[in-house]
Amino acid sequence: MSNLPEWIAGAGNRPDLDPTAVLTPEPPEVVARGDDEMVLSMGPQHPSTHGVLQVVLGIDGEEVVRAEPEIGYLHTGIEKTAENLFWNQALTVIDRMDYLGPLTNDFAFCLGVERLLRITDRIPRRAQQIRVMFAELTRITSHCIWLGTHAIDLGAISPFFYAVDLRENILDLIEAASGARMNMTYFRVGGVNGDLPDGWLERLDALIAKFPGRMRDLRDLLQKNPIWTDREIGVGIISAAEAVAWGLTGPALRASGVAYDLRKAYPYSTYDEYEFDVPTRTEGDSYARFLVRLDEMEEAMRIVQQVRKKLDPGPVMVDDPTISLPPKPSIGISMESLIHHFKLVSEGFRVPPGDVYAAVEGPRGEVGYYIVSNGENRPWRVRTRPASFYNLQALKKIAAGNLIADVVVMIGSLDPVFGEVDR
Amino acid sequence: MADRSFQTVSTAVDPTAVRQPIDDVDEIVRTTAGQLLEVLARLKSQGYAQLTDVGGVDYLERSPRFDVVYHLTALPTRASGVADVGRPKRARVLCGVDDGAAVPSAVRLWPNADWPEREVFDLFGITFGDHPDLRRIQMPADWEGHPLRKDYPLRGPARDRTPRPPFANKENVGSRVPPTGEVAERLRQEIFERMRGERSGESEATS
Amino acid sequence: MTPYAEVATFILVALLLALVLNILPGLMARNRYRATPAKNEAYECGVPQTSSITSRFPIRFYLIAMLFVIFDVEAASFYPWAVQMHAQTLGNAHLDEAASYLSWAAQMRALHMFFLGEMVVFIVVLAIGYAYVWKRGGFTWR
Amino acid sequence: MSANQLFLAKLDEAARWAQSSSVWPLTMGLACCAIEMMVIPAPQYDISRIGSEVFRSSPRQADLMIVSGRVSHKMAPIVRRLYEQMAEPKWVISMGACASSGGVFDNYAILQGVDQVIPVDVYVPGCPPTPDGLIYAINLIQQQIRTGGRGGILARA
Repeated sequence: MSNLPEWIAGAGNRPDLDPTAVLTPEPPEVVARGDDEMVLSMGPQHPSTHGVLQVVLGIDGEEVVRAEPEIGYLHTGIEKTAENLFWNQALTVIDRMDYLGPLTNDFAFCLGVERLLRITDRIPRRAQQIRVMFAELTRITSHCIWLGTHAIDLGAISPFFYAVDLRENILDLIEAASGARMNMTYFRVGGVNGDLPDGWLERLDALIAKFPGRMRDLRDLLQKNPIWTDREIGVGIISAAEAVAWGLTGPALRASGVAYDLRKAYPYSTYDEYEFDVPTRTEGDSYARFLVRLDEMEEAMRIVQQVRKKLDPGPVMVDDPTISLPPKPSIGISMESLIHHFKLVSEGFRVPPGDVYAAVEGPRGEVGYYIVSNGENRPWRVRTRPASFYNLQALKKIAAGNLIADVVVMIGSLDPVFGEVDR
Repeated sequence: MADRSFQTVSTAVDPTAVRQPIDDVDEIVRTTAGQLLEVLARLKSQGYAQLTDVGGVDYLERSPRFDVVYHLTALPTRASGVADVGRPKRARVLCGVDDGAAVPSAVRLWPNADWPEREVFDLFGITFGDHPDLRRIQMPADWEGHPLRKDYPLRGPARDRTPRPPFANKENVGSRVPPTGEVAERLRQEIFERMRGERSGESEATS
Repeated sequence: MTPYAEVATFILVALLLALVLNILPGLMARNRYRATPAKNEAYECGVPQTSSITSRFPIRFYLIAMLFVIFDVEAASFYPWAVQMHAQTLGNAHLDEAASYLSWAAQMRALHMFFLGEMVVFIVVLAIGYAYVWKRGGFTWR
Repeated sequence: MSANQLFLAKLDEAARWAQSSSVWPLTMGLACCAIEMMVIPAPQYDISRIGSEVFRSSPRQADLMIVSGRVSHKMAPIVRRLYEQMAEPKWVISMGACASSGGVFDNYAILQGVDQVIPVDVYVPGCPPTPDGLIYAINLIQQQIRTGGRGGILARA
């Protein structure tokens, strides 16, 4: 590409860098060119692949003969970066994996590290309840974005506005408590970063009161819409046995009939004190996954209501100065907290050697962390069990033999998030 | 207060040997590449219907350098309610692999082993025996080197484009206490002297 | 002024407008942007073209296109018919002398029936074609 | 100033006014910033007030590329190709810390700043930037168009 117009050659504001030299060579031919079969790349930049997914379609007319999803376009090396940060610092990069439900990653990582530190039972109850409440609130916001983008893929614009409006109300609450709308790293090892501001619970009550009306709007828009049901029913059918064999978890698995929900199977962080039921269906098609996610949003709000009523007063961080930062005012007064603060900030805390697998029920399924520590103040290895990596892999099985328009519906109904798929 | 015993332990070369009293999995099996398929088939027949995750870990100095970690969950394979699912059992299979050795692929037992095995090959360089389509999944196809290995520099060998600001130099090979620079070192020394001075000055009861 | 003068000016203005709107941007935009090779290639979601488009398209596309043309033109021809029918029934002076023996209302009804009959025949003929294509399975994609 | 220059200047000003009040962004969501980018056409922030709510999915019809998210080395040639396939005059917003400088990911996989592959006009700080931060960036782009630089009919580049 030598004949570049001059104003590209200098790369605008980075004259020292010659942009053409930086490029890796073009990605090689992903699929050999068959003579009769036309190969089309539903490529990394596509309005309805929910991120940077490339599905290489071998098509005969409108029908997909062969579908090969190609991922890796958002590979960020998060696990390698986490190996070079302290235990608490690693939360900032792990937080950016599943950016629709960011607190899911923090939750699983914190549970794992707390198990290694053997302080799981000393986490204050209020911190555990706040964690449950925020996990459920981010589950609702994640399902809102899924519903909005999935509806846009099928041509319905207004559900997007309703869903994003509901999400904005929840994000205002989350921002008030944690300081940021997304990637807020609100859960820390040992508890939660800060207590709820005053007046927050009243705003939560207002949201809880408004929520049923909003959910009715979302349901009325799509659930009985004939276009929606025609496009969704019978598309991407996965039976219970296939769903388990392909490693599906979360709404995708529950829509095929297996009611496997980690909040019920391995209750963590006071989940066993609230009663909520696990919505399941048996058809296993896109419409079943759609209904399961809508019901899940209502169940999540039910949990938030129960947590709101049972919220205990008390500290929100484990009172172990070697793990949690001492309160700021005490640093000026007591030498002990100055030393602890200094040690934690400059060196972080050490975790006893060993390995642990801790998993959490994320909006997309089981998000697990296999954490290996060798006693240092940095993780030796953080392996993520990404829910949408396995959910998306099922696309290889169900995509062939359908129309291209159905592949779009399947991608939307599996709800992949590519920060989590590509890590 | 937390027991401080582990604060001063030296770095364990093989963390998986240290068995913590944690009940995250019900069964842990350590095998080698030879009997891996047989162990996995036995576990599958015992009811572990879902291969939850396949991951790789690189223990630099340990004799079988890599570990391929399989997590299995005993899920029912037909429509079942919350009660039938209950608390499914979990198993972890650790398969020690040397650098350059191959591991049999588990794709025939569970179809969803395809992508994670490709990822372990891509990021660790562990080849899987009869894998249908073993090629890179995360990195560009022409990438050299396997990034998640411990001896692979964090910022990548050939891609060190932007000059690093001096304060951002982080050690990334192996894990050692990070160099905190002389200013931090002086502050640390001064704090420890003051602590020692205080303790020797007052009586022991206050600490 | 014969009616064809209006049609001629209409076509002339259309051609003139098309010419101006195509030539003017070419003149105004200086060609200072030299196209890079990637710009001239087909856009396929950001990756180089994966397969040549010279391979044959399946026949079903052409079938669907043909069917669309037929039934779309049919639908489009309803508009002038409806407008004409509305205009006719509002009353036309020059018809009075020809069929003076009929009353004004009777004339309108006769004219009305004629237009309606004409369109019914048109619709029936196309409905037969529609039924035939439906039975032969022209509308199902597979 | 001769009559011809006056006419061209007025025509250029009209062209710039038209171009700046309908800057159509390209749908290219990469990572977390894409979610915040998706929210700006929604009623709370509503960029249709400034004419940019039409997110074109093909680069041929877009004049603004918002690089929203971290650019990995596998994605860099694709971002570059999309940029080249956009019609001139075109502008680029590098949204978020990851697109502007690699952000928290200073490692082997992430391009340390998208300005290594395409020239960037406006950098938006934040991880992710709030939607109003992005709308302010679009306003800066509009300002750039109206007050000279690329765009219009007289500009050299």
